[in-house]
Amino acid sequence: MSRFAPLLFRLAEETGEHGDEVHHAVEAGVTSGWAVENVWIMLLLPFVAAFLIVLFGRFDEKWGHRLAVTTTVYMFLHGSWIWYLNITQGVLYEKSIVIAEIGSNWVLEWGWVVDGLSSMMYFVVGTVSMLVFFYAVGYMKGEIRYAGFFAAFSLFAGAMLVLVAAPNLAQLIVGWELVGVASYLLIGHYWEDKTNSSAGMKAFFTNKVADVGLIIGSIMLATAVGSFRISDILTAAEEHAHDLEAVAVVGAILLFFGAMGKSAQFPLHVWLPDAMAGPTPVSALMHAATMVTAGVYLLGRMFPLFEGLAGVEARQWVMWIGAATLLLTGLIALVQRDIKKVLAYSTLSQLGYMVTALGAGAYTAGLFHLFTHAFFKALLFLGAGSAIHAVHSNDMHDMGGLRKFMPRTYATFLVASLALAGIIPLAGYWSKDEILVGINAAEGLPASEFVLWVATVGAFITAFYMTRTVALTFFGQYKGHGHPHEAPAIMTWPLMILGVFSVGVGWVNIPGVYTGFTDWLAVRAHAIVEHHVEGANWIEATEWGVALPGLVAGVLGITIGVIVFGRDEGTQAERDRFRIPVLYPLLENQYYIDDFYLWLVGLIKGPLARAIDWTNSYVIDAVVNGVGVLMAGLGRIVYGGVDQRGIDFAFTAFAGAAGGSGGLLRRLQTGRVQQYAGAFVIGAVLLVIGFTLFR
Amino acid sequence: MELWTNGAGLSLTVVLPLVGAVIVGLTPRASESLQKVVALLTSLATLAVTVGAALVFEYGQGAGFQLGTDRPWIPGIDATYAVGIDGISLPMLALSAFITVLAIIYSWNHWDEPKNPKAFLLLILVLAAGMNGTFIALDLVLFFIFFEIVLLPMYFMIGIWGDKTPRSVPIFGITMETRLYAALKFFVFTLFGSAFMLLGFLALYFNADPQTFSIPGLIAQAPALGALPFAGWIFAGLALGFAVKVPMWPFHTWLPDAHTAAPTVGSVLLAAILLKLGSYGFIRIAIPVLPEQAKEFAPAIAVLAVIGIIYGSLACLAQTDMKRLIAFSSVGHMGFVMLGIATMTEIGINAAIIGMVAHGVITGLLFFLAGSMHHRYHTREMARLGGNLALMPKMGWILSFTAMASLGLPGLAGFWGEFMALLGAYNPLPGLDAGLFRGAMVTGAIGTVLTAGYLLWMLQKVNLGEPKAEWAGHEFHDVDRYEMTAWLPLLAFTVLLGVYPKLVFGATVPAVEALVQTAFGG
Amino acid sequence: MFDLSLAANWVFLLFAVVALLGGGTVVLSRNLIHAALGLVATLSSSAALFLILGAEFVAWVIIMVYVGAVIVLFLFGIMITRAPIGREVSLDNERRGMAAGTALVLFATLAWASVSAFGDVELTGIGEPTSTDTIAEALFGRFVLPFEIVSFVLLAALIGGIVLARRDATPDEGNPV
Amino acid sequence: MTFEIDYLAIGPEIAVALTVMAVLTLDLLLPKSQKYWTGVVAVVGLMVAALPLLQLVADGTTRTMLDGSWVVDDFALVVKALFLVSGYLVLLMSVGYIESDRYYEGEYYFLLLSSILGSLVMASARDFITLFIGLELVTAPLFLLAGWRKGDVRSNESALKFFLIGVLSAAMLGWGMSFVYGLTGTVSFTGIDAALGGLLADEAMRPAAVLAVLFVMTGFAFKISAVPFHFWAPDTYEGAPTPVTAYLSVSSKAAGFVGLLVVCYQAFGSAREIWAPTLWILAVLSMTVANLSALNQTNIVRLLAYSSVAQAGFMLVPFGAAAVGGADLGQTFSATIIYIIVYAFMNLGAFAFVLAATRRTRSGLISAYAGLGTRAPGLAFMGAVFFFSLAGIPPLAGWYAKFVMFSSAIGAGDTWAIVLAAIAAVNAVIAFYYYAKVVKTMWFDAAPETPDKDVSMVPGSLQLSLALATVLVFAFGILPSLADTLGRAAQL
Amino acid sequence: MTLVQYLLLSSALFSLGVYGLLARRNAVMVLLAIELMLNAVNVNLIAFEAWIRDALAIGQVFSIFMITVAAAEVGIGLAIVLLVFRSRETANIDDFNLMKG
Repeated sequence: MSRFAPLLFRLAEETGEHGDEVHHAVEAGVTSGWAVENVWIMLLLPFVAAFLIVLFGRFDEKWGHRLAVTTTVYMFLHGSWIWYLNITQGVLYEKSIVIAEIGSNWVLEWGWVVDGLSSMMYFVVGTVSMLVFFYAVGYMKGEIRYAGFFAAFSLFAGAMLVLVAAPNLAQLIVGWELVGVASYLLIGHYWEDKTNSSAGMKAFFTNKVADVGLIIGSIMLATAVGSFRISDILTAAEEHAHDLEAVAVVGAILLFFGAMGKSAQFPLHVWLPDAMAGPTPVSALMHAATMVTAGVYLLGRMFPLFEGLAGVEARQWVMWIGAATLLLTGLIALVQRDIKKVLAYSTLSQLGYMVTALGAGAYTAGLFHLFTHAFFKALLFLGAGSAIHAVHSNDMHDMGGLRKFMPRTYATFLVASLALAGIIPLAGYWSKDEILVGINAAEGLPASEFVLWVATVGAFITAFYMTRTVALTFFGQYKGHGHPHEAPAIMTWPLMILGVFSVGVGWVNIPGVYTGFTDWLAVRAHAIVEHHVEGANWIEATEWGVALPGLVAGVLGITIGVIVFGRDEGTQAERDRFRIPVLYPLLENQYYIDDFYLWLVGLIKGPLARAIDWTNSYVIDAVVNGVGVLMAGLGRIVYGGVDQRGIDFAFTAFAGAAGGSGGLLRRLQTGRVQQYAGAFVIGAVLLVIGFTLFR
Repeated sequence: MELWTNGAGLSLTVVLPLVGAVIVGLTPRASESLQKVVALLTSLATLAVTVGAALVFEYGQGAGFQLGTDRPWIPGIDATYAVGIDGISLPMLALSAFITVLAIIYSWNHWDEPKNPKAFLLLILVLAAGMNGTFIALDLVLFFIFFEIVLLPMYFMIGIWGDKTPRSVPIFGITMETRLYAALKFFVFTLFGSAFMLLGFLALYFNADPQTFSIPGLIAQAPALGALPFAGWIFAGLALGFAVKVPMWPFHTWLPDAHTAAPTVGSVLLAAILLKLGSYGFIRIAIPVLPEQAKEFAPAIAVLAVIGIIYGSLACLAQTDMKRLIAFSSVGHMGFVMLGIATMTEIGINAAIIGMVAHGVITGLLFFLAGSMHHRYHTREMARLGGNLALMPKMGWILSFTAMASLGLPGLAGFWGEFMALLGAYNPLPGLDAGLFRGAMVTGAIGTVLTAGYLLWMLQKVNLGEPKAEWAGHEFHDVDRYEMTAWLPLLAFTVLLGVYPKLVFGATVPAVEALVQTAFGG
Repeated sequence: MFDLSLAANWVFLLFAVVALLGGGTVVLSRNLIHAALGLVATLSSSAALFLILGAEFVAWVIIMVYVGAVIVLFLFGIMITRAPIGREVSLDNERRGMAAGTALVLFATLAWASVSAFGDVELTGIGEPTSTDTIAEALFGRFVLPFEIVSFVLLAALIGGIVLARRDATPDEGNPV
Repeated sequence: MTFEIDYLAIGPEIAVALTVMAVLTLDLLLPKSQKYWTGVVAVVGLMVAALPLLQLVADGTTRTMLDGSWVVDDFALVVKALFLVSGYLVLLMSVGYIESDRYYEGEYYFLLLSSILGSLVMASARDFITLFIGLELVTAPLFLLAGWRKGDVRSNESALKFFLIGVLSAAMLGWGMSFVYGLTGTVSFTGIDAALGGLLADEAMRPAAVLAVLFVMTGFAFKISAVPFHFWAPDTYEGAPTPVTAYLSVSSKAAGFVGLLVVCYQAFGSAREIWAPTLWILAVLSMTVANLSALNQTNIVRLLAYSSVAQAGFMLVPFGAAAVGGADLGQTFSATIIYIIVYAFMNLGAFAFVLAATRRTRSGLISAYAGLGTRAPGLAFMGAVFFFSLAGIPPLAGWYAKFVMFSSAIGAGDTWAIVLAAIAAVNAVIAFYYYAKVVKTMWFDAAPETPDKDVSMVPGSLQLSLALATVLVFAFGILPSLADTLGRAAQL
Repeated sequence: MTLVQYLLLSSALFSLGVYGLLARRNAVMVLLAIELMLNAVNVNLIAFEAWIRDALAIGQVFSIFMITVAAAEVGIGLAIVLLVFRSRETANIDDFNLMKG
């Protein structure tokens, strides 16, 4: 393991008692310099671009991609540079600009963090964004609101960078929600159709629900520490600060709840499949780099807390939720006909892997999967987009045999599928393998063996549905209309570049051979303790008892997939219509979770809201109006009954007792002046008697 | 400069609009452009004075009031003409002067029936004088006067230029024009509250030694006043007056009616400034003068605030009228402000102030938009709108942006108020029931979800989708010059406050710190 | 207490009974003229009582002003308004019972207060008439201002009374309020 | 015994008395078409009467004569000035009204001036005989003036009711005074005050003493039309000529309050335990009953009648607050005076507005004012000013009246006083409703289709009174110390 | 002789007057009743004066003022009754009910 000379922070490399546990912490070569000190340019540029696009886009739509693509190219360059610096020397830099100081201990800041984790994200976001943006230039050609699309797209990428760069939880929340808004705009890009705008709303709204957790969790942690700075919180976690200890578990779980929204963990996953309503580049970016990774990133960023102070109590939930997500959403992917939906559910499933890994304490593995997944999932989406672009349908039953029409798309898609299925030596294999190993090592966590089984089965499922997808899309006969043809170069080039990445990015962390990724990520201010595999070569280092079942599951999945869908190319669609009774409707309806949510929202928006509105009009307002009406009524009674009838009023009661009701009406109509006079005298006499008797 | 040391400068914020009002009143009714110019120039001059005050204001100085004066006014009751500003009132004063200018610009070519620009502008200027005066007054009697002065112009605005459609009053089977119902309700409600507020002021006066109406003077005597056996009742009286104005649940029902019925500019001023008079009163008077009682009442205030948040949001979901929805949203937003105040902490009160400013900017803009849309569609029924983004893209995008700001999107003005109110509620003043406040925080946070819900839902109904068939042949004029001039500053401020909240905190933090230190001893 | 051995008391009793009978006639008679004459009886008896108490001047003023002038005025009034002269059933309204009740309660209160406060006061030195000098001195000395002012009351009553009672040739058109 | 007459001390009264005579003489001499000169003389006479008043103010010493039965102190000077100014305004309001019909101008002014003379007398009277005669001089001409619109049966009826109740109250007042005399052996206030405390403490004397105090109060309660002694007011206000109504509701009521103030605070100073709770009750009743009754009124004058009863209730609040042992009597005393001063001008303004507006609408119904805001904005503006001032909305003068009223109650500090203040507060809100109803009708309701019958100019004198009242209402509202200083100077 | 016998007489007269005031229908009759009340006050004043015997004879002076005022009131009252009668052709108070508001 190569290590860099300690510069700023303590060198904390100690071999654990058991030999395979490594504490890694900070060793950084770069703590200053233009690249890290000027990250703000990268953060600000997308927003400026978005603003300028809005300003100039109406004169010429081309400003949209001109500005946006330029921005992403810059992001790519800057991100890559930092990543390069990190790989070669390690970077560690943090800068905060105070925007307000409230009271003695509350400081609001904007800033950026450059360390292993964030520079990885800068690189991923920059790279994937740039490629997707290029792709989108072709894909979105002639579409409505072309310029506006790029504005929102820039915003999306920029918001993600703000989130990633956040040195404090407040800024993180800002980026977090801005990502949500940008996704709302992009998913609902074709807002003329209500389905699309509803999908956008759903995404935003689900995220907002999860954000409650993030906000409350942040507040709890920040209050306990007295600062929003993540580094302060993590330091307190390392030092087992008493105040933090009390809230660490709850705070961590709440943060994870926030992450569940962005990273679409079960049962808050419902928005992600619907988000396919947006244009395909949006899906690619969202699934690969900019939105769903945010939750995983957050877990990674706060990992010392989860791993240390919050401990098993918090982490077990992370793992279980992740496992549930990877299995349950993977199953749903089996029954989807919409190619993008398959990919969407596969993303969910893969996110489940990442979260499970982090829950299990496998920090590097989880983030490594994030890293590899970003490339092959972006590729899959762009490939799917390319196919959709060609056949003008999302339904795989309208495709088939596309490998003949679109060879480049086919080839790259196939590579990415295999990578996703975890076939050696493609990118996905290495990361998934590490996750399985990580889960295996998580002995302290309850039910970790079971989770390992789930993850292995998940690998099988993943392989199976990807095989199905490839088979239905690219093999067999073309079932759609018109003549599909290969996408233009601006779209295929990104595919091919991503294809290369999909093959190779896994090689940066091969146990026993080269574990650079582990080191790169370890460049950070706060120590990480995790299980890590060491060895002379990867065959030796690999824990085959875990890795082999995973690989076998993948191969098995592909094999069965080929058997089911590969044989008779003419009837594959027929066979796809095979239904398993109870299970199929359950999967088809996503376990009815969506329906439950709709019912719930309907309940709130309908009866509950109406009840409140009713309360407003018929209870509170009724009291208010009632007082008014009462006063008016009282006025009538006092005026007509007391004031104008004077003493008759009293004497009627008098006479009424004596049974003289016959005279009642006449009494009321007789001369008033004498009633006045009577009242006058009676009033005085009563007062005299009163004051004499009751002194 | 003399202007700033003898209180003349601050007094100008009241005097200038009044002078403008008199000039407008003296112009012949036909010369509308003259009236507009006069009104605009006066409001601009007032804004300039406010900016001047902000420039000479010493921000570092926490305690104490600046740029003010204290002159005899009614010696018989020891009431003085005492004015001055601190970091708490400065942002509110600036907001008031700022919104007034925009309201007048917007009015340039937007007149609700029966038009009559002369009267309308006159009322705006009188309103401005009242609003500015409330924020600079340092004497309870003076405060009371200004607090009440704003009622009259608003009453007339709603009553004369308001919504003329009939409204049926449920249960009682009465039908009357919305404007009449709303105007009356607005006035009677506020008067009811302020009558008890006045009793509270008097009780403070008589129990002070030496007797005084001066706010700083009373604050100096806070311990003695707090020890009075009936101090709780005094606080209740003050709180009632302010709570009606805020408005806090369950005293809020005048608000949806008044906001909905008022003419556009009326709604804007009502939402942007008038509501703040109540919450400002809490911060300026109720809490520092009777801190112990404020502490006793804080849980109740917090609970009512949270009920307001949830209740207001749910009520929004049931609205079919766009303007009424926006109106109801104020109940929720002011709930956050009150939650912040109820925490009695620096962070909470700062949150309340920035929340007030942000709500003024954002909801003001929303009402401008609702008005302009009504101007074009002649309906506010959301069921009939739709596809606004296609028909009027600029209007639609501004609406979307503002709605996003209103739902508390981070990076925009609305966020800090909500977020910090929750932050404050998590850790209220020592001695307050933290469990209750944390419950309030969680509920409030859930309220943010509902807020997002109704605003997104409104956007979907109004902005998105295909335009309805009934608008097929219509030509719609997108945002015009005057509208843009009035709105751009608001848009800019929405972003600025979100990105750089120090614009407000810079002024408020030292003042709030001093306030909390004095009241609760740190 | 009421001492029947004193001659003055017998005189008092006589005039008091007459006064009360007269008063009763005023409020109970169904004949307007009788009522007016009842008032004459009451006023005359009170004048007599005033004489007993030594208030000579006042007694004669009563006789002159009331019996001489006011009653004449009343009779004029009765005749001008063509009030029913003779027995008239409806002279009293339906609230007689109520009115009687009020009057009784009032009387009880007044009597109780009087007896409680002055029940044991004996009037001594009765019959020494107050000299008119004394009254004149008081009226033109200590009470000169009220004396001057009361003339304005009379003047106003006179002039205003004439205007109101006068029959106008053409009625005015009437302002709305 | 000799009694010196200080002619300067009765200077204003002499001036007014001379004016009365001058008006009467002029009325005899002038031909019918020249009768308006009587009005001019009346106005000038009031102005002349102000000269000795100013001299007295400048002089500054308290003048006492006739064995203390006539006192010219700051209190007397302030209220005399108030009577003169409000009388002046009523005269201005009357000019056009009286001219417009066959209303016996000369006699009208004669009676009005007589009444003003009576109120001046009341201000200085410090014994019961003088006070009684002053009160009668205030009231007697008003019985007649109430019926001045001879052609209108409502006017006749109102005069009769007013008269009957008025005489009844005079009889009760007389009975009460006779008992006061019998109990104390004197009619001078200081003498009564000295004796009354002992009498109330004496078990046997107490019923008679209470009776005496309360019967006297009854007479003034009638004058200020406090519930339940108010029944005449709505009918009389509605029927009487409007300038007379204005006078009734302002000067005559103020005279009643002046009487009540001197009687309560001086003559019955030691009987506070009786009058203060009584007036507490009357205040509550007056505010509540009158405000609630006013809610349903359709006739503007009748509305103002109930309003003035309710305002009397507010003016009684300081008296009620004085029931508290520790109440600052100086405070409560001046609170009433300040209220009266402020009330006088806003209420006169309201009546002047009614007069002017009715010239257009030719109807006493509130609904006839619909659309006045567009038909006559200036007038409607002033109307709004007066009505909102009556409602107590800042910055119009009424707020300060309400303020000192609340202040006196809260200053007393006792539970009962605070309850009274709370009741007053609720009543202030209720009252707002009907005041606002008038403003609402003027400004918010659509104008009727039919054009105004008479859009002729409002007479100059009426305009002048409107303008004066408006200026004063604003001036007192923004600089309340004007009224405050006067009110606080006016101590017994 | 005792003071109280005069007082009781005047109380009775006063109460009779009140009864008449309340019960009589004819306006002139009501006026007569009021005269009765005012006269009762005079009885009081004179009786008290006979007891007190003060130097100024205040009771008597007061009663003279009382009589004068009463006379003026009668004049005014009759004028009003006459006026009302002329317009309404009745002196019956029960009929005076125009203003019910």
